[in-house]
Amino acid sequence: MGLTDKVNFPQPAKFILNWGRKYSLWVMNFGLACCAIELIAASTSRHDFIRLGVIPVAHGPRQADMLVVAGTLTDKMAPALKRVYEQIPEPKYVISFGSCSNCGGPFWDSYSVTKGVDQIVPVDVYVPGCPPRPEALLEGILLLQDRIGKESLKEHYQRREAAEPEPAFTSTVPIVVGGGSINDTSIRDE
Amino acid sequence: MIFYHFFSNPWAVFALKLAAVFIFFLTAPLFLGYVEHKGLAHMQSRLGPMEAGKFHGWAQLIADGVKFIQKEDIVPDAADRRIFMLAPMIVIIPVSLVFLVIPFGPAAVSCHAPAGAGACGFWGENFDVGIFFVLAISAISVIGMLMAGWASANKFSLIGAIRGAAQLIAYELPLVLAASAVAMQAGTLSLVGIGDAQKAYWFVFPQIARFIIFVIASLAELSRPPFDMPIADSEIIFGHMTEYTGIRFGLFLLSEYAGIVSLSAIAVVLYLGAWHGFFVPWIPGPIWTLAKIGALSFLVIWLRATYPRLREDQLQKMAWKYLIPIALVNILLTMIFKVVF
Amino acid sequence: MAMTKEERTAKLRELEQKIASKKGIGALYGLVKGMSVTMRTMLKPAITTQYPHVKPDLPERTRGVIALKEENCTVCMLCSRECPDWCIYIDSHKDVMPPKTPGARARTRNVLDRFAIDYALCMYCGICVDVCPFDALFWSPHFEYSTDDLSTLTHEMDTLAKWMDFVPPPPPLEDGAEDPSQEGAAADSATPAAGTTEAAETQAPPAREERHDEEPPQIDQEAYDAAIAQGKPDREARALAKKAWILKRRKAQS
Amino acid sequence: MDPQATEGAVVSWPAVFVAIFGAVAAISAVAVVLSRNVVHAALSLVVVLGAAGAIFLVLGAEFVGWTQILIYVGAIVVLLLFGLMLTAAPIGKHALDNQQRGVAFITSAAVFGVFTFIIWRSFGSQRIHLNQVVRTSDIGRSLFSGYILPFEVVSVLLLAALVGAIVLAKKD
Repeated sequence: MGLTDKVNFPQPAKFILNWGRKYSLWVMNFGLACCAIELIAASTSRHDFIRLGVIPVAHGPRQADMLVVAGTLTDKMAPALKRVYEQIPEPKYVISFGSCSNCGGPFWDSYSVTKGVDQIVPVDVYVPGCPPRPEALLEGILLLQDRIGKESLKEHYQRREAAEPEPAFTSTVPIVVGGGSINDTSIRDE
Repeated sequence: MIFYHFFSNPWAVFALKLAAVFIFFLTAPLFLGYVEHKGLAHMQSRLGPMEAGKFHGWAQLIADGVKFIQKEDIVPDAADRRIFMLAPMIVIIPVSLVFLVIPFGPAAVSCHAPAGAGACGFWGENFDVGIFFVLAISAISVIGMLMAGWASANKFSLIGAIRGAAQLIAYELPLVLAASAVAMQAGTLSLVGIGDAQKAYWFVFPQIARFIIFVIASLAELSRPPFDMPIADSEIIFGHMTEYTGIRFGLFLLSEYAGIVSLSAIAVVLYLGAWHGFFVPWIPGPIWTLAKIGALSFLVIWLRATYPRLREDQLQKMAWKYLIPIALVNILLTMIFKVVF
Repeated sequence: MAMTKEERTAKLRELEQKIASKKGIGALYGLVKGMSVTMRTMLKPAITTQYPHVKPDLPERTRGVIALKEENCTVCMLCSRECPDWCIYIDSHKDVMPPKTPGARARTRNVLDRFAIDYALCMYCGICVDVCPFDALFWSPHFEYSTDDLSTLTHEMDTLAKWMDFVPPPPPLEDGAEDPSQEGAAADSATPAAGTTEAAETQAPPAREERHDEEPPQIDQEAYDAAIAQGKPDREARALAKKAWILKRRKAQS
Repeated sequence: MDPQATEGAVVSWPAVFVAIFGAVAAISAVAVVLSRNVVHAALSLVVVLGAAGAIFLVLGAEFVGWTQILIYVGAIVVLLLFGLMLTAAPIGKHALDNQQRGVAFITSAAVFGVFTFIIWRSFGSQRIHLNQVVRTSDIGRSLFSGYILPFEVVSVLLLAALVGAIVLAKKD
C-alpha cells in the first residue's frame, strides 16, 4: 500500500512485487458448509496447498491475503462475511468455492440464502462444483496466481474502487436480515 | 599492508562486525523459517512450500516479505496510534541487539587491535557481563508485546499481552537462575569466557537439569509451542499481533524467529560447549557453533510439531512449583561443588 | 524357541502399557514417544500429490462435469424438467422433413439449437444423466474449469460436446452381470464364457425377463373346490386357487 | 565508551552522554507525572529507568546498568503494566487526576530535596575514574564485605514481602 496504488511500477520491480503476492497467499478460511471440508482437505497432507505458497488458515483477517468462501452463505451470515472481508488489508483476493457461494446452488429458491457471495464481496475466482474437489481449488488458486502475476496493482485498486459501490450493502439499499439492517453498526460494539 | 591498516582501526573492524551481525540477523531467521516450513511439513507427511522460487520453494519467506511490504498498513480506529506503531520496533530491537554478543568462535590467535585481545574474534562485541546483557535486553521485548496488546484496542490482543507478561514473569526467574548457575561454574559473566571455560567438558553434562530448565524457560519466553498461549492462534487469534498487518506483522514474525536463533545460540554457548567440537577437531569453531545452533533450533521446531499447547494454569504451575525450586537446588549444588573442588 | 512376530509385538505392547501406566515415567515416556512419532514421520516420504505437475488419478465415476453427446439428444426435455436446480437450458425447433413415400404426411423432427448447463448453479446430483432415455448425458471427471467471470460458467453445447473427450469408457461389469449387448437373449446364450460365471448365474436370482416368460398361473382345483365348499363366490374362489397354485410352485422350486 | 577520551579534558564524552541521558530521564519523569493515561505513564517510566541504566553503563558500571534494566524494565515495569492491564487501563483519553496536586508537589519536592542533599553530602566530593573498569567481582566483594548489613536487611525485607504475599494468596 502507499505507493503501490498510485504508481505503475516498471517491469522488473512490478514482476518482483507481483511474484511476492503470487506466492504468499495467506488464506482466511471462511468455511460455511460441506465445501469447507474440501477446502480443509486441500490444506492437509494429501493436497497440501502450502506447496503453492498458500499458507493455510491465517491467524486472523488482518494477516490474510485471500478469502475463500466455501459453502452456503445465508443472509444472516452475510454481514459477518462483509466484515471479515473489510478487515483484510489490501491487496486482497476472494475465491468463491462451490455452487452455493457462486450463486446459491441448490438453494436457488431459498428465502434465507444469499444468491452468490459476489453480491457481498468482489470475487476474483469462481470454482464450480458441489462440492468441488480439492484439486479444483488448487486449480482455482493457480488461476488466481496467474492473474496476480499479470496484474498491475494500480489497476487492481482502480477496479476495486469502481466495484466498491456495487455490493448490495451500501447505505442506500438497506437489506433487512434477521430483524435488523446489515449496516446496523451497533453489532460492531460487542 | 592496506589490510593490516584497515583491520588495525577498531572502528573499521567494529563496522565490519556490525554489518556481519546484521546480515546474520536478517538471514538466519529466514532460513529458520524455511526449515520450520519444511520440517513441520515433513513431520506431518506433507511437502511444504514447493513452488516459490521453483527449487523446493526456497524463496517462500522472501515472497512473504515482498508481500508484507505491499500490504495495507491498518491502524485500528480505537487504537492508541503512536504506541501501536512503536511496539514492533520495541520488540525487534532488543532481539537484534542480542545477536551482537553471540560468540561464534574463540578469540583470534594473533590480534592486532589496539583495544586488546578481547576485541577480536568471531563475535560482535565482547561485554564483560555478556550473559546479563542478554537476559536484560531480551526481557525488554515483552514491553513491546504489552504495548502492542494494549494499544490494539482489541480484547484478544489484551488477553494475549497479559498472558505473555504472566508467562515472562514466571519464566524469567528459572531462566536467570539456570544461566547464573553456569556463570558461577565458569567464574565469569562474559559469554566468551563461558565458552572458553568449556574446553574440558560441556556444561550440559554435570547437571543436565539446568539445561532442560533453560530450554523450557526459553521456549516459554519465546512463546513457542507448547508454551504459545500468548499467541495461541486457535483461541486468541495471535494475541498481541491480532491487529497488525503487513510489514509490522512481518517484524513481529522476524523477531520471533530471530529470538529462536538468538536464544538457541545463548543456550549453545552456555551449555553445549560453544565452539568446542568433538571427534573432528579440525572443523573450525564457528561452524561447530552454527551447527549446534541449528540443531537446537530444529529441536524447537520438532517440539512444535509434537506437543499440544499447555493450559495457562499448567504453565504457571510448572514454573513456580517445579522449575524454580529445581533451579534453586541446582544453584546450591553448583555452589557446593565450586567451593569443595 | 523363537517367538513369532505377533508374539513379540504383543509382548512389546504389554511392556509399553506397563511403562505408560506408571505415574512419573509414563508421562516422560509419552513425551519421548510423541517425539519419535514425528521424527519417524519426517523420515518417511510424504504422501502429498503434486497437483499441477501430476494430474490426479480420478475414479471413472467422478462427478466432475456433465458432457453432452449431441447426436443422442432428442430434445425430450426430461433432464431440464427433472433438474432440481433448473440449471439446464434447452432450445429447439421443429424441422419438417419430406415424407418417405410420396403422398404421405410430412414428418417432423426436433432439432437441438441450444443446450447449456449453468455450472455455477448445478448441484452435481446427476439426475439429468440418470433420466436421459437416450444416453446423451455423461459424467466426466474433468474439473479444471474454474473462472474469474461467473457468466462464463454457463457452458454451451460446443463445450459440453468437447467434454465428451474426457468421458472415460464405462467401467467393466461386475462378475455375473448380464452382458448388455445380449440383453433379452441371455437365456438363449449357448455357451457361458467361463465356469465361474456359470456358477454365478445359477446362484443368482432369476432375471426379471425370465419371470415374465414363466407360464401364467393356473387354477389349483383342490383349493377351488375347498373355497366353493366354504360358500365363497366363484370369483373369489378362483383367485384363492391361483394364489395356492403359485405358492405350491414356489415351494416346488425352492 | 570512547577509547580516545582522556581524563582531564574539559568536557569528556561520558559527561556529554550522562547529560543527555539525564535530560531524557528527567523529561520522561515529568511525563510520568503529567500523563493522563496510566499506561502512557508506565511506558514513560520505562524510559526513565532505561535512561538511568544507560547512565550507569556510560559511567562504566556495566553490571549495575544491565541489572537495572533486567530488574526494573524487564520485571518491575512489566509487573506494573500487567497489573494495570488486569485491572483498569482504558484505551483513549480518560482523564486521570486525583485533585491533590498540592500535597503531591510538596511530597515530591521534599523527597527530591532529601535525596539530593544526601547524595551530594555522601558522594559530592568523589570523582569517578572512568579508566578503571568496574569488575563484577569487585561489586560482589564490596557487597558482601562493606555492605553486608544493608544487603541482609534488604533480604529480610524481601522475605517479609514474600511471606505476606503467600498469606494474602492463601487467604481465600
